[in-house]
Amino acid sequence: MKSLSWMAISLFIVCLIAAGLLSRVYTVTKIQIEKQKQDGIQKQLSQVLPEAVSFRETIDDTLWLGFDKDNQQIGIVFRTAWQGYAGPIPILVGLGNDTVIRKIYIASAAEGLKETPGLGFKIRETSFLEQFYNKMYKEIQLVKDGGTIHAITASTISSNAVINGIRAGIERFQSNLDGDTNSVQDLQIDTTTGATESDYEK
Amino acid sequence: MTTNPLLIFIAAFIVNNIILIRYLGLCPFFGVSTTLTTAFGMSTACLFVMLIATWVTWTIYHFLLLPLDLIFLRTAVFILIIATLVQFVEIFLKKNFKALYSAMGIYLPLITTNCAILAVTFLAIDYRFSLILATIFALGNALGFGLVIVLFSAIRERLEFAPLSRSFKGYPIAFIAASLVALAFLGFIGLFGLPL
Amino acid sequence: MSVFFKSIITLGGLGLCLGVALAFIFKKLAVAGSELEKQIKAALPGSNCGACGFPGCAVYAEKIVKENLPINKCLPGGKEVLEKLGKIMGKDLDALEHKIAALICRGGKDECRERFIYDGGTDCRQAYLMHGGNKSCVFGCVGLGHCASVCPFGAIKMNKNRQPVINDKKCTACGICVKQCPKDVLVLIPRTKLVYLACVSQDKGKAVKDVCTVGCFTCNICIRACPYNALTMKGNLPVMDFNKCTDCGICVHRCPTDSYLDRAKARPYAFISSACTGCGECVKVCQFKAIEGSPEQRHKGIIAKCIGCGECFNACPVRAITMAGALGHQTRTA
Amino acid sequence: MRNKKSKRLQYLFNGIILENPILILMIGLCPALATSTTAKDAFGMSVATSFVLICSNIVVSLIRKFVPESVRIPIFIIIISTFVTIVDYTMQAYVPTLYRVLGVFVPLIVVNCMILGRAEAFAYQHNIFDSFLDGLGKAVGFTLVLVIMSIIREYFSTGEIFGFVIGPRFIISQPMLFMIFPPGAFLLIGLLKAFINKFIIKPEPTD
Repeated sequence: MKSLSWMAISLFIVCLIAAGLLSRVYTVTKIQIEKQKQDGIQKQLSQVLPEAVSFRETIDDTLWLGFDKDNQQIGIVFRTAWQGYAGPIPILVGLGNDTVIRKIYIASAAEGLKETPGLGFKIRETSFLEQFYNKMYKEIQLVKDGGTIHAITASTISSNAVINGIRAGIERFQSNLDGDTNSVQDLQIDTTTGATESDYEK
Repeated sequence: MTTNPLLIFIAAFIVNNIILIRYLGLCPFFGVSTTLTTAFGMSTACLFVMLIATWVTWTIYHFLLLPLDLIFLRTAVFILIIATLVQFVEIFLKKNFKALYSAMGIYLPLITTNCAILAVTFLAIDYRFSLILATIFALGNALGFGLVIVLFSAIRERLEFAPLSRSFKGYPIAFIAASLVALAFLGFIGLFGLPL
Repeated sequence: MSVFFKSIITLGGLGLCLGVALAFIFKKLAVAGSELEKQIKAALPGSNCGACGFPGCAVYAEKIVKENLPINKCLPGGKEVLEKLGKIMGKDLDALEHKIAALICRGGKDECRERFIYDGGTDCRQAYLMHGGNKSCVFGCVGLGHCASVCPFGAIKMNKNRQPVINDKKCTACGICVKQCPKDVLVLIPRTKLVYLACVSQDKGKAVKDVCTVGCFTCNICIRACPYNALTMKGNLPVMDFNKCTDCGICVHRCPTDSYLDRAKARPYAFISSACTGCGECVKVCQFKAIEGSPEQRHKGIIAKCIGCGECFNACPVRAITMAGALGHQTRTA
Repeated sequence: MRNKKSKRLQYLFNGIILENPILILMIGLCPALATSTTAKDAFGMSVATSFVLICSNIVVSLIRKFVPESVRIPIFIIIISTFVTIVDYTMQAYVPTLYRVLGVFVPLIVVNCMILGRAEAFAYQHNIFDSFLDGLGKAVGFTLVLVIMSIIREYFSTGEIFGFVIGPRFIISQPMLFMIFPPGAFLLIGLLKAFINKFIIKPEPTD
């Protein structure tokens, strides 16, 4: 009988020690993880909307409002995603009040980007991303559709996904821009082809 | 992940097959799949344990760990449950179902170190499945595991007679054959729009 | 601190109740003598070769405990395992005759020509599917080395003549090669048996002579030559009665086609001491004319001719003959 | 004393080639194939696994006298999972990018057959120093194979090694995606095993 009770007790003791040790480790690392997560986001937001000094999160993990020194809202940052070849491509877009895209940031493989490795990752190269900088909504189109974006050879699906993602994001979040949003209202968005006859040229 | 049960089943069963695409459960895969009967015995044992493990771990996670905010204990608790579960099942089978035990009993200790079982329990939690969906997910994975192991053991039995140089006999040729089977399974990506 | 206590209670609690459950299960379902079974399992070699007829050492251990089976069924274990089991089970050691695998066919590539060129899978079982192999002797060893590949102890190697060579030290008589050989040309013979017939051809004499240079074509010389009449002809092959045979080796040398094999490493030769009275009994008995000498004179053994069969040793009334110069033979007096 | 010392060194060195966990003992395959897509992740994974392996070997041999034989597997598993959780959370805190790439494979170290295998087969019977040496040897062997595999796979798929572009032009423009996907991993480890069989002929184990 002794050996049997010793069996249960030994398991119990080992579990106790393990539980104690783990809880100590958890409490120590928890703070660090939180800090890590926070400044990770801050870094990305400021990267995408450089002029903004501080951000306020309005929709959990999808929309932030950017403010400059004297707390004027100068733009928004939003996260959009579109179905790529092997999975959704998360994109972070910084949009100034004048609906001009400042910068965009695509999550790297580390952040769970599931694109076909090698080819799919080309969308993260600055040469492709630069095409989107300082562009208006209308210009975010493939060259053949009247826009200014050149797709990457051999990974059209991913390039299209990025373009559609950004367009969908702008359409959805432009109402949050506080500047002269009326000029944006009369955009007639033809959702089928995504092409728009905006009266921006005037 | 999709919430349509059929899609989850197919994703777990073929598209994201647990052995060939997710690289899990390779140790038993190469160890046990030498003959058809052992492969079949192992897959039934795995199915049996995977289902029970998913139910038990899912309930423990959602009714014990989550409310108490002890998620960090997840690894320890899950693997402890699986290890003792395997011993329970082994003794239970030895006692009541002698025939079943003699057919599949020797594989049960192997299952404790089978990465596939623990991985399925973790994925079921990470994908935030409800209990029913988690069961379907586990079922899909177990059948996927069984399918690949049985299919592969037939290949390996045939490989016994293949005229090979001495250094390729045994594991090397098994790996290369597995590579071809994995290549075939890669073809399933995008079936019903399911991502890799 | 609350996380600390919460985790202690949960994991600790879980560990405790699982431990108690396990203890309870072990107690209720503890198999009688599981301790004994574990000891036996530790004593067995653990190679799960199946020689004891069970799918593994664990199962054999269980059977010993449960159904009180004899403890000498583990052939590869040999003496040491037998002693260990004897000690554990406290039983007497009725040692089973220790066996070794032997090839009873001498028709290799050179001796027995091929009927057709076979270019198929390199496994005897595959070749066997093609009309029983490409050897012109249908009964003979195909020589593609399946026994070598299947032997768990690596005791069998294929020689250049495409015949399996069995290494005495490594062979544990587990019998797997005997079971696996499609042509049944491997048998288990007692380890102490030195001489055996190495031919399985049931063909008539003439047919055997056509196909194989070392096949037994039933000339009956060995049957007549054997002083212990341990050989009787059955069908087209002499059958050796292992109890009568004393491994003297006469049949090996008298057989015109060397169908018999002698496993002895070396054989002695007869040495006639000065006590010889020249009675000539040994000359009558010696079938190889290896003793010469005039009557009433001390006889002399011709080492070259003497095969060390020991007949003269037995026949000598004055014990003047001793068998000299070889390992085990002296112990095998008649 | 001399053969005692050489026996100890033997524990250390045969872990690297003669009894290399992945290529000879064929245990610990799951993480090896899964995380060897890039050299950086492979190295991260093998460091984590080595830490867990060495610590669990030490602790198991430390308490081997008090562990009752029938319940030893759950106890070993708790010890290993404690170390794995420690690695899991420290990685999440200090190396988040690597953690996100390795994903589900970090907690899966606990069922890495190599660790439980070594704990039960070796650490349970040997003293602390030998277990540490054996753990170290196996860890170095594991890391060696993992890094070699990841260098080959990364080189062919992206023309880089550890992130530095080395590949000639044609690799970068037409990368061999085959190497990133599972078939490439299986093929590569098959070829490595054949290579080992050819040059380090290890007689087939008897059982």
